[in-house]
Amino acid sequence: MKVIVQEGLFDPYQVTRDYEARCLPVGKHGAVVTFVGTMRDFNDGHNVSAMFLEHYPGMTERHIEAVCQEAAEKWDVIDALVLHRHGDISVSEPIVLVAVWSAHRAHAFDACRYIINYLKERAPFWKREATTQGHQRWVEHNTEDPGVNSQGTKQKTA
Amino acid sequence: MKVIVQEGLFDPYQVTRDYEARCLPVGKHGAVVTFVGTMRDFNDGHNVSAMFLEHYPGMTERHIEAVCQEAAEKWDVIDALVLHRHGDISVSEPIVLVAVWSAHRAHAFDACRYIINYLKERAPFWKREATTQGHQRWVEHNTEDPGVNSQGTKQKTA
Amino acid sequence: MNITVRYFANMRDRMGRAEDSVAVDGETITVEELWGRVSPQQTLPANVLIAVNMEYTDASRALKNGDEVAFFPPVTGG
Amino acid sequence: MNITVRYFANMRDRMGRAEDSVAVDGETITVEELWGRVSPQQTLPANVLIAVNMEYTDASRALKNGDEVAFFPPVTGG
Repeated sequence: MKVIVQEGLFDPYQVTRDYEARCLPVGKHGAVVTFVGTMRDFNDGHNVSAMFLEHYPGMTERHIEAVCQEAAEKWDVIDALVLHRHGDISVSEPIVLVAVWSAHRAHAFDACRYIINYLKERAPFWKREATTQGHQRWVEHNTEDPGVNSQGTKQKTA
Repeated sequence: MKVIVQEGLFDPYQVTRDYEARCLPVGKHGAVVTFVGTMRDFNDGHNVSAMFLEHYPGMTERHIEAVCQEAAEKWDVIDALVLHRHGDISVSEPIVLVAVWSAHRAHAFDACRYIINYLKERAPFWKREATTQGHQRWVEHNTEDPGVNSQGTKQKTA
Repeated sequence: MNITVRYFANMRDRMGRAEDSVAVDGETITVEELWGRVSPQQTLPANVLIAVNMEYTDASRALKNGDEVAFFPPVTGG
Repeated sequence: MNITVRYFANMRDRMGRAEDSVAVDGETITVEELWGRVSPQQTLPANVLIAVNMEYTDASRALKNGDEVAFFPPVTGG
């Protein structure tokens, strides 16, 4: 398992492919689930043009690693990779990648979702958005994922 | 939304990246969830060396498209891409890619999981495995995904 | 009327062919009766899936001229 | 004993500084008492998160020499 917190743009799909080629045993996983969080041009009713993401070096990595470890204890995880940016981020750029390899798809889905949910809850990052009106504001709270399948709840914001 | 059923190897991560660059509006999605199913070297207690995947041209595409459509009606899906191979497949090669773009991660996770679960249930594909002992056998049933978060159920096969 | 019948996976192996073209004299025929024409020796296996014109259906379905009927085992894709 | 205090995001803006180094004469001090030293004008805001040596904790936590205490708002990563 690997956790990377870095400044600067990355390609989540190339990172996933390269990590799999370098680190995963051949023929053991049957399922890979990736989550990529990207920067939208709107949030909480504001039009957003750019973002700065602050973190707490050391504590951030430690808490992401703890969340990955918890996921690996709950489900059959062969490997997991988390890459999270800090610093300046532009619209449409990736912010975070979570990739989970497992023998079974249910475990890969559950573990990937657990990692991103608890990373968002516990890893110390703070977003400061620049709106298109030229204002800067600290984002006060993240949107939530109920963490369960929300079939038929298209109206639910999550 | 796009559904491709093709013979021959593909790179699911490059396909996802290229599709996003070509087809997705900039800055509208905040979440991308991908599922990649790959060929393991074991299944149902057999060591497997290679596989042939038969399909029903026309019917297969139609039913994958219907599943994607259902997912888009249940959740906020900006776009979805499914690529499924047929023909000869070697160990560790990708078999299927499901990628879902949404504004919200809960919707992307739910829709991606729905598509792969119902694709496996309804899209006409049949696996014939070649075991390392030189036998060929039609796979009789797929493993199942209970379709719900199975937190704390590490022993459960899914 | 004419019905095209297709077999996939182990159903093709079992039938020894991939396809039949069946000419029916009468007015109507169900999928189950069609099966009796293409496989007189054996009743329709319980777990076989049936599609007519690429949509899932069951053995009681009445067929019309030009229909494409497919018999195949449970699917195992993905 | 010496305590390092760090502020992040809007807590750094509010304090007007990123870090304090606090020398404590007495035997023990809690996080809440430490806050009273670095911010005499204002009680600890209710939604502020506290970490000691990079682990989450609460205001009643007793500190020891060399501890690093951080005050920051709810996290918004991912």
